[in-house]
Amino acid sequence: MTLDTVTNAEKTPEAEQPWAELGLKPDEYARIREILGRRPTGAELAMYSVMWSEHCSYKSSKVHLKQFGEKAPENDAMLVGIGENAGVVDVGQGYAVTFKVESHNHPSYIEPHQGAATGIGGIVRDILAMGARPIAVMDPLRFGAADHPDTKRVLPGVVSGIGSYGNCLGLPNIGGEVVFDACYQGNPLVNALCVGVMKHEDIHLAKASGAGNKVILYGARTGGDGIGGVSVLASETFDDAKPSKRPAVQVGDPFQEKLLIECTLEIFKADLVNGIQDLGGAGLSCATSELASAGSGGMRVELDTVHLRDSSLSPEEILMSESQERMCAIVEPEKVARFLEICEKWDVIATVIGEVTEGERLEIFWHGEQIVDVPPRTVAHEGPVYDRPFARPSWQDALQADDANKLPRPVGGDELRRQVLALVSSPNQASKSWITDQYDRFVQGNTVLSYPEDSGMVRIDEDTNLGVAIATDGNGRFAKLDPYTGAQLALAEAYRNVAATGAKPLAISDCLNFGSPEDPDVMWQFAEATRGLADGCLILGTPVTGGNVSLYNQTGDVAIHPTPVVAVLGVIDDVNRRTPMAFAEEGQLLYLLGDTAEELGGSAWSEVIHQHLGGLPPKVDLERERLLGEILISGSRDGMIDAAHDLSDGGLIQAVTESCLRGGKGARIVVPDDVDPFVLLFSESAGRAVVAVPRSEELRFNDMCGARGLPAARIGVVDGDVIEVQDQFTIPLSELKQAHEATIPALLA
Amino acid sequence: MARVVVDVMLKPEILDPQGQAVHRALPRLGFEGIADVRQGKRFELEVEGPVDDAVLARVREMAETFLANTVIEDFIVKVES
Amino acid sequence: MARVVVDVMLKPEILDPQGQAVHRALPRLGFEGIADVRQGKRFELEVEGPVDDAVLARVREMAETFLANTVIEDFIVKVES
Amino acid sequence: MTARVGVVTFPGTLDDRDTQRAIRVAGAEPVPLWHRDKDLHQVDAVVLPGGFSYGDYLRAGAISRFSPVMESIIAGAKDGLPVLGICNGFQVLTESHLLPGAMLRNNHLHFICRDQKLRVENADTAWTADYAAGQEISIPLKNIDGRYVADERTLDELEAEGRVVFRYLDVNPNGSLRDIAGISNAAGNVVGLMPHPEHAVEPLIGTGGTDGLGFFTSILKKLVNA
Ligand SMILES: Nc1ncnc2c1ncn2[C@@H]1O[C@H](COP(=O)(O)OP(=O)(O)O)[C@@H](O)[C@H]1O
Ligand SMILES: [Mg+2]
Repeated sequence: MTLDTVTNAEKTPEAEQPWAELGLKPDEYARIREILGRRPTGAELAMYSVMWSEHCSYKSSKVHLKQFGEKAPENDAMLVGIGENAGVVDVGQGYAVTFKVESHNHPSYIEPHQGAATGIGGIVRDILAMGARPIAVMDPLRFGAADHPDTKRVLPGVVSGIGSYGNCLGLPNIGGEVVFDACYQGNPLVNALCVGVMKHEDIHLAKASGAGNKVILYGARTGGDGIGGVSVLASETFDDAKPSKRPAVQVGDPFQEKLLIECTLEIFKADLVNGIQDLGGAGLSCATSELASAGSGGMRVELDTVHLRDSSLSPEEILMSESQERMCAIVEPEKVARFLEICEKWDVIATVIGEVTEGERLEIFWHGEQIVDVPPRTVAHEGPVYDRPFARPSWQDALQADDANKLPRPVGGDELRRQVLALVSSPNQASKSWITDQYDRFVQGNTVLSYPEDSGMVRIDEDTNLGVAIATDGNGRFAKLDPYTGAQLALAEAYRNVAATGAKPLAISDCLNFGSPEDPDVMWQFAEATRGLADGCLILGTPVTGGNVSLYNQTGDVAIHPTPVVAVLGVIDDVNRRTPMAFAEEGQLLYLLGDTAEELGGSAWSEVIHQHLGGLPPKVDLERERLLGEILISGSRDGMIDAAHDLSDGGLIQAVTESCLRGGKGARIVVPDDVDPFVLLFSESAGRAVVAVPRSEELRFNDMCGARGLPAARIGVVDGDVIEVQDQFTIPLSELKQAHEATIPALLA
Repeated sequence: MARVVVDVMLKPEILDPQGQAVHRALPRLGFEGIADVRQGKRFELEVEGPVDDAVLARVREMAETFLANTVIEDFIVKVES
Repeated sequence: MARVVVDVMLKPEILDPQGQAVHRALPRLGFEGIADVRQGKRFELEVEGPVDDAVLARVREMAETFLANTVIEDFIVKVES
Repeated sequence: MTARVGVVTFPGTLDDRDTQRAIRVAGAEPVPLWHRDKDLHQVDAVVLPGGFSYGDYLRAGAISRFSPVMESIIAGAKDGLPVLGICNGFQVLTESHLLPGAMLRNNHLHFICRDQKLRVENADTAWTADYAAGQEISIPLKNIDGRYVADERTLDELEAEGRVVFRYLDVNPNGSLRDIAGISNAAGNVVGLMPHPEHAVEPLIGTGGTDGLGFFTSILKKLVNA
């Protein structure tokens, strides 16, 4: 095959091009021709097609994501906002924290281990590219039915992939989620979060400036695996493609990534880079066009200088390859030697592949011949934007009318007891230690809280004990019933989880997992969820720092539940005063904070006992969430509470069970007079937490709640080795432990 | 009892970090002249009864669906003599 | 370029949980009649130049000191035809 | 006078900074050692920390063993230099034949991270003098290749010579023969174990216990009193 140069493209305007196979629409192809004033070369076509894919261009979601900026709350803490590899937040004492959650859903279905592993690898490089040392990871996961045979293939593979990659990088895994639901059967969700820390002055951005500066590609060699993988995979619906027709997934090399991290941090320390970008989806196409687009001037790249693993790769393939563990840096000429020296120290291959130019074009050459000549912004930042049609689904009303509050309820203490055991042993509510025990949560020696605490917490300064806490949450069932409220509930829950550990919530990142944007029902869900999240963030004062959109999550015509996953980042001045979840001392008084209403729509109870999903999700009152958060944080700061646990899936009884098992102590619960025990135990009203108050602090604590207007009801005491709900039932802790812990190993081991 | 061997190797276009790590270590150990190393898995199956075409077909199926992930791996089935 | 293969297997007396896990899974997948499974490693070395006795001796040394840990593993070196 | 304790960093080492911190917390001076550098910089003792050196590709510890720094450490260990191998460091020590036996994939095939109870069987080594023989301690364990194996004769010899330094209690987390969690060489200066004492030196962090601190105070006392 002859090389398709720019000159050749000018001479052969009518040449057939595989734009449709590359996923471009007719009008998109026409637009490329218009931008260039000629047909694109093969290499240009490759670049535009991956960069204009849904995954890279956000073409269907952009119009809705705008709100995150438009409605952003005033917030002094935001140092870098949406649009960079990850947002950066000021956490005080000169420190900045960057964090982001991203999806690797489709590759993880095809090859669970490698798909999930490279998901961790990708998000870690995003964080690294900001100038930060990665300090922890988290993994919000969704799988099909727990007892479905394919879950036995997908889940252990995903977990071993996340574990082996994160463990080998030396990043503690400090939290995540595991949810089972048949809607994720053919389309599991593998989201991954990474958080990193740096000093303010260490922030780096992805832009190429300064004519004459060198473009250095470093890290792994470029190979033929996963060509167009992430971008194309993530932008398509699955059909029953034969394995052989599936695009290759990439294999990760965590060892290489560990070297890349240490090498890059040393390079930062020596102040050797002007701009830097990781290589993820769309590989070099993305890195070169984004760097050039965000900077001043143009860029010239000699593509044949790229180190290859397979010498037969064509220039188009090199541009599209998504080989992992690579970074691209812009370096002043006089610093290149030192840069290469540090790479050599870490056994990292580095090559000068081009330079920043005076012009305004991205020009790529192959053995001296020009194969790309484009305005970089048109590739990276000015791709197509769709305002796709959306409409409230015809079935939404019927779904909401199918009220869960009308489901038959348990009668008497015995039935209540049976349902409690059924709840705490159900796959979604059961202990996830079989999974989390496969993750290193101690490495780096800074982990203060991790599984199964409400949020993960790491110390970031050994001298002052400054720390950050993160929780991720999402509830697809709630979002299905009402995506606006569902998104706010996810936000509220993550916010509450962070506050429960004593940290002050500062900012969020999110991963929006939805079905096909070409379906107006799905688009409506997406529009509602983003609107809900943006409105919610405004009230809570927590800006969106960045995130990720994953569309086309469906099997055939059936979309997954809309699943917005929200990660809230909080800060704590002194990790010594973190609040754990364990009820560990006899005599501690249990207080329920917040109001409990009859709210069973989308609840764990409705799922476990009735296999039901209908009605309305719990109401959200974000002012109340904020107040609850303030009480939890003050309680921690002033030593008024020994333990706290937020209430979410499974309601009060689930929370009490978890805190009792964690502390190895029982509890006696007294149902207040005018309250229905069933509602008290199982309702999932938002804005609630249960706290353990030392007797000596009871008065002070009550006064504080009273003064601030937060309902606080004394519901019991930590005591003995059973959980007793007075006048209803008693369950020995040992029986609860067995019920809670045996389920997942029995399904998966 | 006969032995059937299934060799599973990553496809040539797929990155093989293990093989690479071994390869890079060789010169340091004083072994020159090796252009590439790939590392794969070897399964030795002890088969009850004679190994006829039907058995081999079944082992091939087993390799295809279970021992190898054909998205990233190739395999070969052979009878050990 | 010639290919030399080094097969490394755990010594028979050493427990091989990977092989066992495969073995245990087989009946569930509908494969009967396999008495035992052992899992090992296969290294494919691409050798520059001809493979003569000297080269084979060097590969054997490489296997002995590096590719296999002879405290727990046995190995075989062979030339791929 | 304080003691200088070297901490080796191989490519892929993870717990080097944690180990340095633990040495500092114990009151000694940590000295970073780089795998390519043969020079041990006059350290009085060496820790090979945990991690996945060279990705644990081939076998855990197999590639690191051939690094320049290991040549000096192997020579030093034979002359009595105290060496502690933690997790991946233990694997490097067995691959280097400074300690007998080998480490294999856990019998359940999974990575496991847990708070592990151990019994200190031998409190006479350079690294365990601050414990009492028979003392039970809890420190984190995290590995996938943690199953200790050796032939029967070697195992009998280790037992007879009191060179089984730590044994797993309650649960054997990986199928290690005779519940062995750590061993020493005949002279007692080289000790290796799978669990991570460096992750248990500060209250609140990790599992919140400080049972691991004794490793680092033991060596400090030994060196300062020497
Ligand atoms: N895949 C996972 N990886 C790490 N930690 C997890 C994972 N799944 C759940 N966890 C942890 O388990 C605990 C309970 O999870 P979950 O019930 O989802 O918490 P909550 O209801 O408070 O949001 C939390 O500490 C959470 O971070
Ligand atoms: Mg919680």
